[in-house]
Amino acid sequence: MIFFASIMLMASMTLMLIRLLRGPELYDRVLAVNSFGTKTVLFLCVFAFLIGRPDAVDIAILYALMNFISTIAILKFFRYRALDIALSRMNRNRGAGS
Amino acid sequence: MSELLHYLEIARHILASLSLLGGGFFVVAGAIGVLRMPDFYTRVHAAGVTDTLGAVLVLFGLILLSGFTLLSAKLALVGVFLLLTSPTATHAVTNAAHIAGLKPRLGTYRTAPPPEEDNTKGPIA
Amino acid sequence: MGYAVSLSLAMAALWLVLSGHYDSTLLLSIGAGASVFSVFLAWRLHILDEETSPYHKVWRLFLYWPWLWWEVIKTNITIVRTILSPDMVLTPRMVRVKELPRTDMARIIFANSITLTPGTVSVDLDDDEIIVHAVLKEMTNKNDFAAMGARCAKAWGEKGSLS
Amino acid sequence: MSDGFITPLDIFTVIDLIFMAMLVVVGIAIVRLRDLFAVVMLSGVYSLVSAAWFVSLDAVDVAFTEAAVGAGISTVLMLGAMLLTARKAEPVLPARHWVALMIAVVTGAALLYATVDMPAFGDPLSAPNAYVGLEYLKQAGPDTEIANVVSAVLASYRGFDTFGETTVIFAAGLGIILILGMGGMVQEPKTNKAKEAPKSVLENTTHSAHHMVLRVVSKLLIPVIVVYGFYVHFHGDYGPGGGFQAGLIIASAIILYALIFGVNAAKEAVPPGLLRFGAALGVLIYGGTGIVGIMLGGNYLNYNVLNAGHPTHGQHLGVMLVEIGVLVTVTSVMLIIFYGFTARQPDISDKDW
Repeated sequence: MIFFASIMLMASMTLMLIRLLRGPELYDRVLAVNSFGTKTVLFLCVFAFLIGRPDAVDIAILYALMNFISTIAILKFFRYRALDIALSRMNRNRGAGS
Repeated sequence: MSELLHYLEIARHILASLSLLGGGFFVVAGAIGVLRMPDFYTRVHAAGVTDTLGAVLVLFGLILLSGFTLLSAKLALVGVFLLLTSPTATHAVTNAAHIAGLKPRLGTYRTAPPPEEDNTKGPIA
Repeated sequence: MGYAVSLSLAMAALWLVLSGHYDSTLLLSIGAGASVFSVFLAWRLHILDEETSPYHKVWRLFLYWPWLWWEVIKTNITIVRTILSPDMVLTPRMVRVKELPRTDMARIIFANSITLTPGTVSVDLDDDEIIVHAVLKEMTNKNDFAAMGARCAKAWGEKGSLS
Repeated sequence: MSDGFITPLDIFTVIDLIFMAMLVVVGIAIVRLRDLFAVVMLSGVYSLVSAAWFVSLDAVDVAFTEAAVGAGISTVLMLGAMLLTARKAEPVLPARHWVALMIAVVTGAALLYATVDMPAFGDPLSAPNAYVGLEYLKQAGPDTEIANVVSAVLASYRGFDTFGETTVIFAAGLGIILILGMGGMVQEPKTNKAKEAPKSVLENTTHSAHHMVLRVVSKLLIPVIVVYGFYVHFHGDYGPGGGFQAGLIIASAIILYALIFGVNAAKEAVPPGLLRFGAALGVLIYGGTGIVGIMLGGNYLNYNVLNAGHPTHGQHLGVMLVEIGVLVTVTSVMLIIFYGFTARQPDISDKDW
C-alpha cells in the first residue's frame, strides 16, 4: 500500500508540474509550486517508510516550513516589487509578555 | 486475549492501507482538478482537496502503520505544519491575485467559458 | 510573563518530540536552552504575545476541530465529485461575509477555516468583512458562514467565557 | 536490495528515473522561459525534486542541505538579486545560441564518454568505495563514537576542509558587505513603494494593507523554526543535520520575520553589527578550537587532546564546538546577504517590469 501511495503521489507531482509549466497566470504557477511542495512533503513521509529511513520525515518537516517562506517571498516580491517593506502591522498589544 | 490483539493488529493494517489509498486518491483527484479547472480561483479549490483530506489521510495511514512511537508524533507534526501553512499560503496567493485585479469567472458554466456579461460586472457579485 | 512560560513549555515539548534522546543530559539541557533562546528571540522580535503563544487556549480549539473536520470531509467529497464528473458544472461566486467574530484571532481562525474547507477560499480579510470565493453556489449560504463564525468565536473563547 | 540480487529495474530505480526525468523537464523549462519569476519558482521545484531524489539515493544529509538551501533561502536571495535586474531575461541572439549549443553538445558528449569508464552503481571495488572512504566507515565508530558517519567525516577527519568552507562562507559575507553594503535603515519605504506600485493595486479599495493571517501564522512558526534549527544542529551526531543546515534554518526564521514585518524591524532586533561580529566569531570559534588543540599538545584540529583521559569525549566536544562555529558564521552570513540585497532600492524601470 505504501508503494501504491508513493506512486500516486509521484503521479500527482507530475500533474502539478504540468500546471506549473502551463501557467498561464503567475498565480497559477505559485499555486502549483506550493501544491508541489505539499506533495513532496507527503512523498518524503511515505518514502521514509518505503526505504525504512525515518530520517526522511525530518526533511519533510523542514520542507513544510521552508515551502511557506518561499511562497510568501515570491508573493510579496511580486506584489510590492521589494522585499524590505512590512507586509503587516505589529499587533497592537505588542510585547505583552515581557 | 492474544487473539483479540491479533485481530486488532490486522484491523490496524487494513485501516492504514485504506487510509493511504484514500489519501492517494484525494491527492490525485486534487491534482486532476488543478489541471481541469478553468481559471485560477477555481483551481485553488482543487488544490485545497490535496492539502486537507489528501494530506491528512496519507499521514494518518502512516501514523497507524508506525503505531505509538515517536515517528508518529513527528508525522503528526508534519500534518500540523501542513494544515497551518497551506491554507495560509492559499489565502495569500488568492489575496495577491485579487488585489492585483485578476478577475474571477463568475456565473454558471460547464467547463466552457462563461457568457461575456458575467465578466463585466466586476469581481464581486 | 505567562506567554513566555507557555511558549517555552510548548517549545520544550516540541524539542522532546523531535529529539527522542531522553537519556542524554546534555541534549536535554540543550533542549531547555533552545526553548529559552527561542522565547528570548521572540521577545527580541517583539512578537511575544498571545498570537505567538496561544498554547494556553489550545484545548478549546480541540473541541472545534472535530466539527471542522466533519465539514472538511463533506465539502471534499462534493468537490472531488465535481472534479471527476465528465462535464464540470461550476457556479463560482464571490460573496462578502459580514458577520465576523470580534477578536482578530477568532477572525483568523474563521478565515483559515473557510480556506481549509475546499470549495470556499477567503480572498481578503478586512476590518469588517471577509471576501469569499466559492466554486459552487450552494456553498455561499449566509447561515452556514454565520454558524461557522460563531463556532470560531467560541473556539477562541469569546462571549462570556474565561480567558 | 540487500540480498545481493539487484534487478535492473526495481522500484527504486524506477523512482530514480522518474525524478531524473522531472529534473530534465524542469531544467529545460528553466532554460526556455524568459520570465525570471517563473524561473525562480522552477528552480525551487528543481531543488524540491532533487532533494527527494537524494533521499531515494540514501544521501539524507545532502537532501537536508538541499531542502534548507533550495526551498527557502536561495529562493529569497534569487528574488533579492532580481530586484537589481529586470524581470524578463533579454532574448539571446540566435548566433550566440549556436555557440552555446555547440559548447553544451561537446561537453555533454565528453561527459557521456566519461560515464563509460565510471564504475557501476554500488560497485564495491570502485575508488570511492575502496580506499579512504572504507577506512572512514570502519574507523568512525571507534574513533569518535559519533553515530552519523557524515558528521564525523566532515567535522573530524575532514576538519580542515570544513574550516576552509566556513572561511569561504565568511569571505562571501565580506564580499557582499563590500559590494552591496549592509545598508542602514531603509528610508520611508512605504510611501516610496506605494507610489510605485502598479495602478491596479491602488484602484482596488477593498484590500486591507495588513495581512492578519500571514502575521499570525508566521508568528506562530518563527519560534518553532528556531527550535527546529537547534534540533537539526545538535542531532547532527545522530542523524542528518549539522551546523550548516541549522544556520540556514535559523536565518530563514529571521528572514520570515523580515518578510512579514519589514527589514527595518528585523534590523532593529538583529542588528547588522551583531551579524558582522557573529560572522567573524564563528570562524574564530572554529580556528580557536584548533589552536587549543595545539596548546594542549596535539595537532591543529585534533580533538582527542581536548579531553586527555577520554579521547572520544574530546572528539565529541571538538565536533560540537566546531559545529557551533559553523552555525554562527552561516546564520550571520546568510542574514548579511539578505540585508545586503534588500537594502538596495530597486531601480527597475516600469518597462522592464
